[in-house]
Amino acid sequence: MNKIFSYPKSLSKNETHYCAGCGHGIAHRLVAEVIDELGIQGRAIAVCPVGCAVVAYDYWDIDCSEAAHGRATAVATGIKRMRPGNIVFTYQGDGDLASIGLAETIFTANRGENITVVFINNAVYGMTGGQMAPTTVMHQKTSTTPAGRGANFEGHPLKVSEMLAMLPATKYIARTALFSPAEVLKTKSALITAFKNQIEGIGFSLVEILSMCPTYWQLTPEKSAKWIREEMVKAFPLGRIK
Amino acid sequence: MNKIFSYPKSLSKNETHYCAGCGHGIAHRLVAEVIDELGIQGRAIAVCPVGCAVVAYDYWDIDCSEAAHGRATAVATGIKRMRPGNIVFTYQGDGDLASIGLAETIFTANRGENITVVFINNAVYGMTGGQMAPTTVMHQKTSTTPAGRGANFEGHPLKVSEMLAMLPATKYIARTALFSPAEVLKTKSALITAFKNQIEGIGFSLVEILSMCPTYWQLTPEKSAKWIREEMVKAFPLGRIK
Amino acid sequence: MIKKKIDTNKKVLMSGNIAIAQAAIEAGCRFYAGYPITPQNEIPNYMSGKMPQAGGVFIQAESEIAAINMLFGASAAGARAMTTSSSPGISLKQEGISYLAGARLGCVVVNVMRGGPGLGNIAPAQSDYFQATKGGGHGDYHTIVLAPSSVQEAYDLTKLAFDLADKYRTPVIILADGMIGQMMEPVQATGYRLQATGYKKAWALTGAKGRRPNIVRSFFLKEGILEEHNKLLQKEYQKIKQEVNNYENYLTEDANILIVSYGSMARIAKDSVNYMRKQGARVGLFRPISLWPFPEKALEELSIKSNAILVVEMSAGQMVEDVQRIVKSSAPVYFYGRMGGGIPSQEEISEEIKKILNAYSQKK
Amino acid sequence: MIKKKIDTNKKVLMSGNIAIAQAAIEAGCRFYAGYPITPQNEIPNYMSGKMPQAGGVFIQAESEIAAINMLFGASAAGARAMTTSSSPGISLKQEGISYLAGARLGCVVVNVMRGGPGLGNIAPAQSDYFQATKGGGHGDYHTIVLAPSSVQEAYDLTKLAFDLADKYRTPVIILADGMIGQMMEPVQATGYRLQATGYKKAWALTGAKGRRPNIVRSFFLKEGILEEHNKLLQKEYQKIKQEVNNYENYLTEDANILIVSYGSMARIAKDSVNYMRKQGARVGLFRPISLWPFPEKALEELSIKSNAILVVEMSAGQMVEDVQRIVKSSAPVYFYGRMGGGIPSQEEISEEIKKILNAYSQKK
Amino acid sequence: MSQKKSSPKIRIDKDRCKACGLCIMYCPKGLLQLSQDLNKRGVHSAEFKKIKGVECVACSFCAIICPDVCIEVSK
Amino acid sequence: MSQKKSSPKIRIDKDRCKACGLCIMYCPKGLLQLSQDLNKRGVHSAEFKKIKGVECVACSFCAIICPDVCIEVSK
Amino acid sequence: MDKRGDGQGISFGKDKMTEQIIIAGSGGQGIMAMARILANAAMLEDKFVTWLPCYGAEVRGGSAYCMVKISDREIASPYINLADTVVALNKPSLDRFIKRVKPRGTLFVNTSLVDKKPKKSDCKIIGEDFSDIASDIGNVQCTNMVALGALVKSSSIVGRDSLEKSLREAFKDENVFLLNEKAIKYAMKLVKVRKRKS
Amino acid sequence: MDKRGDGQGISFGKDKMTEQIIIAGSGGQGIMAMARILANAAMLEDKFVTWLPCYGAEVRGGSAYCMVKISDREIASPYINLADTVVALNKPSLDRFIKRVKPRGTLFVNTSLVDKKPKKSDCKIIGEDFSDIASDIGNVQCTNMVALGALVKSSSIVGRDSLEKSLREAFKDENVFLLNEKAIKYAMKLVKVRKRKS
Ligand SMILES: Cc1ncc(C[n+]2csc(CCOP(=O)(O)OP(=O)(O)O)c2C)c(N)n1
Ligand SMILES: Cc1ncc(C[n+]2csc(CCOP(=O)(O)OP(=O)(O)O)c2C)c(N)n1
Ligand code: SF4
Ligand code: SF4
Ligand code: SF4
Ligand code: SF4
Ligand code: SF4
Ligand code: SF4
Ligand SMILES: [Mg+2]
Ligand SMILES: [Mg+2]
Repeated sequence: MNKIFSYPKSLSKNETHYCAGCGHGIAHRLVAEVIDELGIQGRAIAVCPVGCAVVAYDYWDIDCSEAAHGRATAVATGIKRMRPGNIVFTYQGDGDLASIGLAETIFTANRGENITVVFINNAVYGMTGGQMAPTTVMHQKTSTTPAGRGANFEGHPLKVSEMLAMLPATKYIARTALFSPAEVLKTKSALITAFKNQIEGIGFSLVEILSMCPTYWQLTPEKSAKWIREEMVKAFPLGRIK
Repeated sequence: MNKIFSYPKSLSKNETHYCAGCGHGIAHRLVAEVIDELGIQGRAIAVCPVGCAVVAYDYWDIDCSEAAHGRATAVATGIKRMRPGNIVFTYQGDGDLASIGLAETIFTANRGENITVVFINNAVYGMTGGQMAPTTVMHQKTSTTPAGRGANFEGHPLKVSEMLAMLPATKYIARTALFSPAEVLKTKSALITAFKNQIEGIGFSLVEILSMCPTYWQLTPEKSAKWIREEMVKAFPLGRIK
Repeated sequence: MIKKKIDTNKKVLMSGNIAIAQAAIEAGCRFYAGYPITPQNEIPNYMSGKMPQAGGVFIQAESEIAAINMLFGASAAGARAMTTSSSPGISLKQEGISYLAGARLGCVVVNVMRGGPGLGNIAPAQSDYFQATKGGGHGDYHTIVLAPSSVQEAYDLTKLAFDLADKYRTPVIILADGMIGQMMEPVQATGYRLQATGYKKAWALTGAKGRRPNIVRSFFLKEGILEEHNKLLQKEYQKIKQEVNNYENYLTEDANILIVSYGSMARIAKDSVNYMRKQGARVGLFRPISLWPFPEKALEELSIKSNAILVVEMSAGQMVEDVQRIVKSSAPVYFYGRMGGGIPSQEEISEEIKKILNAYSQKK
Repeated sequence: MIKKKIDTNKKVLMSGNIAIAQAAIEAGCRFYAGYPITPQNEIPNYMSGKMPQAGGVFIQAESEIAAINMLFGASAAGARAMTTSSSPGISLKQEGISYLAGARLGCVVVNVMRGGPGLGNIAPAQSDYFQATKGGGHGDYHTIVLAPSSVQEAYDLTKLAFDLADKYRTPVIILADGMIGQMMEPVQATGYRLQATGYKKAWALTGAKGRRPNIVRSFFLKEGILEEHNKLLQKEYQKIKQEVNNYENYLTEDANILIVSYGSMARIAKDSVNYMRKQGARVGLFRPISLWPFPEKALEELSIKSNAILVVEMSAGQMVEDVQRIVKSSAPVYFYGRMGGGIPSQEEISEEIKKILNAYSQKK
Repeated sequence: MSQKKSSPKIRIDKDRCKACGLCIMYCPKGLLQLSQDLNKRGVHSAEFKKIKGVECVACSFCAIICPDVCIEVSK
Repeated sequence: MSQKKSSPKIRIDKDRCKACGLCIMYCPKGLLQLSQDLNKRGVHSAEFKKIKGVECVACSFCAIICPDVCIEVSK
Repeated sequence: MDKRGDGQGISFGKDKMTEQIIIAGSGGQGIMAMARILANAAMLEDKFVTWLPCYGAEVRGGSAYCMVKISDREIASPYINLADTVVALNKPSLDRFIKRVKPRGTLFVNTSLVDKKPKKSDCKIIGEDFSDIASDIGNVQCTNMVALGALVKSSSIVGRDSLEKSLREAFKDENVFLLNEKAIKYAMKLVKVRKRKS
Repeated sequence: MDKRGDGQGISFGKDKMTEQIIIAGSGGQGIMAMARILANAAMLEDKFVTWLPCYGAEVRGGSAYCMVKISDREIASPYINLADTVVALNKPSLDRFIKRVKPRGTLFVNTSLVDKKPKKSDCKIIGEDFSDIASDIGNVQCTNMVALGALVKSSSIVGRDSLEKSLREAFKDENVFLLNEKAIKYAMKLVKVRKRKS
């Protein structure tokens, strides 16, 4: 018997601290698989976020940098410019990338930095206890939208990927999801494109991944998967955006 | 003989510190005219930027607040929420609104704050000596793009108004210019709409005004006017965006 | 405006974070903007529900910077306003705090300190003393800094903070640590304070109808004007120094060894005083409550009759510099600290005191 | 990499800002990110042209925050990196600086100070001493702080700063003021320093090929680890305290009145020393060059033989607190300051000295 | 019948498992369930459920969706 | 001819003027020019140029474009 | 009870009773709620109380613990170095806190998640399969209430009435309240039974 | 020249020559360039120099000024309280700096932009229509060079050779150089002529 699915080489053996059913675990594994398949473990450099994935460096067996909350793309810019031969990517949550770090995200994209961004959209702030994220959908209840988003002038979910797609310097922007094996596989191919682009010098690429946060959606993992498929995709349609 | 064009009531008699031919002077006057015509001098509150227009409060005879560089819309949010009966507007340069303050700009718009934003796009940082702004056009030479924008990975001019137009909560977004009397008048009617929207509770409105900075374009005022008409509008097409 | 009647007779078990939030609303705070960060998330979470009920505004800002600048606006409009965060988030607010101080705008800023530097961790710490008391922002400004050492005090000082902010037109910092923010204790609420609106704010932005325009600013370009403005600020600071001097003396009357400690650290130090007293040592505790202004006179007086002073902090030694400066050569100043979220036990502190005592007895 | 040969024999008239920029490039700085702000705009303007020529990177960042975090990345990748700003912009960098310190990343941060607080003005000031030396950011960290008092020294200290940043793996702050940044003086350049690359950076991020992964971080969640990390930092700070102690003594040998002053303010103080000497008064000047670590021992020694100490700052009194702390009761410490961009004249300082002298002669 | 390959198989690392149930949800053959026992973590981990006549098809769906990389698949 | 209105007029506040020339550029009648004298600011301010047979039409273009609000127009 | 005069939580001079309890487990085990219900019950009896939580990785995973002090007089420090009672709901918590039980103190262990019952000669050890019991009652999430029942039963730190009152304040939803109450009651019975047995 | 022993710029003990010059005007008048060319010329003569600018509203409008010290020995402070020479190119600058000319110092006034020649009995006043002269030469922007010519001519702070050399270093473009040189030369002639007249 041959192993047809096994533990990726670039993924450390540490068990994650994530909640049961959390999408971060899947996304971490996918990143590791892509690194393995592209053979870049020795030259990949990750910039980890502040968010539930803050210690992603404990889970990947590659060089990693921390970044202050929201500033991962600025940090990645510094690294990539000084190490153009390395493959530099950020891994960021929606609070990190789209709220406090929005300016850094847009300007890094606008400069066309040749980096890859893995953007985990789970519609809440996981790490700090389930507050509203810029990507929280309308009427979604969170720790800071007890009456549902929209009841207290919170505005609408921010479609950062669509905004980034407007910028001439961005080369690849796609939105995928983790709610089923099929979507997980699509996510993986999007990631492959996004990393390949960097290797080939094509430029700024981003994959937005709709990801389960059962804990702060207050849903079981199964219902969380369904909620992405049935609700979240309405606000965030899947597919290649650019 | 009747005066058909005279000094606006809301404009103080102070002479401005602006360079000869600077668009800020025209924009200031237009704002004052609009305040006069809408009869809101007694309830208007301006939030002034950090930029060449930093002391706009010396030029308008209305209540004014300073704001830290880039944070005018955040300050305006605080004022408007506490004084919903007042007419609150920000007046900001492109460095202020679109670079350091980009996140505040987008989030204020996304919340749909019922304020008016007057956005002076002069394609450079005037106050600090003509450095590149996010709105600097391709190949434009500035103090920090000595070889022209684009030669050193500076990315492309940022179309903030178009980005803001994507947000469901923005109600009126228009781009006008100051290069001729006709355009000045169009700017004025855009400003009237933008202020009226607030008075009527319609919501977030913004007028982006292409404005001359002869000093740091290193052009005469006349050539500056021409440069907007012939060059700048290519990157920033005029008209109502939303 | 809906106001649930607060039962001022019943104690309620609550955390320091909730106590701060509730006190703010009762003190007439009508504008809250904040950005989540551990260990103070209970505050925005609570405020998101309660502020709208109290007729106030809750905004989850896009960042700490946006939050502090929203406060600038709300305060300029004359409102009582608060933001809360923890160490890294407070660092981001430094420019804004300097602006508020410069423009003479009152507001309340709560720092529920955690371990640093950088991302550090989320354990309680006291390593932002310098930032809070010396001014982490640029320029010659000060903010009043109040350090609660119990949940009840967190509640009380928050109310006081709003009054001081209005009275002196300055940001007031509540310097709590993760322990104060997170721990629960019974709290006796004192109810709504309607004198909250008792401060006339003729300078506030309300629209210039019927008067000359008001301008809120910290920018004074013309030569000499900024210096005049600074003199005004300094005069106000002198006034505050005279009028705000909060501290607690615990068994200091006959003490010859003085512990100086603040916030939750002082709670543990108190245990040590109790323990050492049982051993027969004359140990007392001086607990500054206002960290700026530091109760200098009170400490100076105590220091003269002390054989030794032990400063205990959950930091590498920050307040100790102020103590040294004030005590001068009156008594030797020792320091014991734990860093990065480490919490010293009573035993550790007592051990330090014993060392000092031994040194003295050997000298004799 | 194109390197124009620098004529190390010829003096060139240049401003402090340009001196800093040129020195950085010569010291091997290959990453510059900054955001314009007066009075230091000449630095980004210069860098935008010269860095690409020197094979380095110039980025006009979208904000000061982006800039300092880009430095985090560049430094994590092993490069020599610099950012420059002025007071409000430096306040915005406080979180980032704390992160760099926490992650043990070296870099050079230049603050060309202006009048504060808030937007203040653009005149020279020294009111960010507290922020720079005490740590305006959160947590128990320190950065080395160097204060030039001439354009030549701005040039020299910038070069030194890069070496110290690499040696001790810490941010180094050049604390200049608007006067130093803007003024021009003849500078003797010393040319490229190729030992710039002499620091082995085994911890740097280069890709984990052939070794265990490197991780650059300041976050240590597991109980006790952050404290260990802090101890490491403190040990390094002790080492720096031992090894970095820069100051200038000017006519202090026989002085009984000691002026303590730094940066451009010390230049004016020197004039006052000269003038008072002519009047027959034994006045000397102690000028700390490293503000952190403060040359404590040197000052302590001088203070013992001084009758009085006059601290002169372009601030409301910041360094004076360190002087008081160090001098203790050895000599009375007086203070004279100008705020908000005000520049004292030699005469004003001399007047203060005369007052002190009078007080003393009356006592006799 | 001689061409019938050997049964495809999965292997679950039970102590890693957090009992999220996603593998169970997506197994097209319904071959997974939560076990009765508590694992080291104190949860009822996933386990392979033998059903007569139903074969694991080595589709890897379970492994692909597993957030904790508990499942290995062989063919 | 009796219906001919009185001449429209503009008034320029010369000491406010920064001599940017924008009013000159946009006067449809070419009725504006820079003066020979220096004003308080040390620049050659704009002035009305009398041209025989050419009348100011009170279009206000000059006033509308003037960044320094130096021009008043009456009709 | 602090009768050893080590000064923890004891005011200078008088020797009042102070109970110091550490409750530890993993993120999702309801440590904080359990401790809070206990502290609140004590407050309802007009005792002085402090409740000091400590989370691991912000909210999830890792080990979390909570320190509760209950006393007849004002409590100085809420921090506990050595505890009268330690409740360890999983293995890592046990390993970490076993050394912080005072001599003659009590250690409650959730034997469901511990390979073998720990050894410590100088304190009383009460080991129960809290998680299994909770599972049996119908929800493994009630592990905390089972432990709480066992704790209150065997220590009588707080009265049953105040415990019930506190429980009501904690769970407004009647069904949730009932489930939790059931767990507590069940545990109370159990401890008695087992005690007799042992 | 500092011969009054007030200590400014004078080292303790020795009494060397130090010239202290304040040049003031409005933002666009080329104050800084003028001062820089002067300072650079002095440096080329191996003098010690400092050049300290002060801008008004960041770059434009308002009044700007520059302080230049030129000395035979190291200069302590670059800041000037009372100047040997003040050059005031507009009215606000004159009003501001007239009180800062030392007794026996020299005040240069751009009479083009000043209503009436100022009065100050204890110093020499040289008033010329610098702006008009510049206008006549062909560019009002050369006002600064006209003033520089007048200054150097009447004070001989720096030699003409070094001034020319410094001018060359400042203006790489030949035409710009020539225009500025012309302005300087013209002013030099003028001052002589006028001097004779007065
Ligand atoms: C400056 C700063 N502000 C706030 C925080 C607190 N904080 C940590 S993670 C986080 C947001 C996490 O949300 P997200 O980025 O969506 O990641 P997730 O946890 O959902 O994966 C916040 C606000 C911080 N560490 N630093
Ligand atoms: C935090 C901070 N950063 C930088 C500055 C310096 N600064 C002042 S204005 C300005 C930009 C001005 O450009 P813009 O907003 O386009 O206005 P303009 O002058 O062009 O009208 C900058 C960077 C500052 N005052 N504060
Ligand atoms: S809180 Fe949400 S995002 Fe964070 S680990 Fe748990 S499920 Fe994942
Ligand atoms: S620099 Fe440009 S924007 Fe600023 S006042 Fe001058 S012309 Fe106007
Ligand atoms: S490999 Fe496919 S069929 Fe086999 S257990 Fe997994 S999901 Fe079920
Ligand atoms: S998907 Fe993984 S973690 Fe979830 S139940 Fe299945 S094996 Fe366990
Ligand atoms: S009003 Fe019209 S016609 Fe008259 S001067 Fe002005 S621009 Fe010319
Ligand atoms: S437009 Fe105004 S400022 Fe410009 S030249 Fe005409 S009058 Fe003067
Ligand atoms: Mg998220
Ligand atoms: Mg601009």
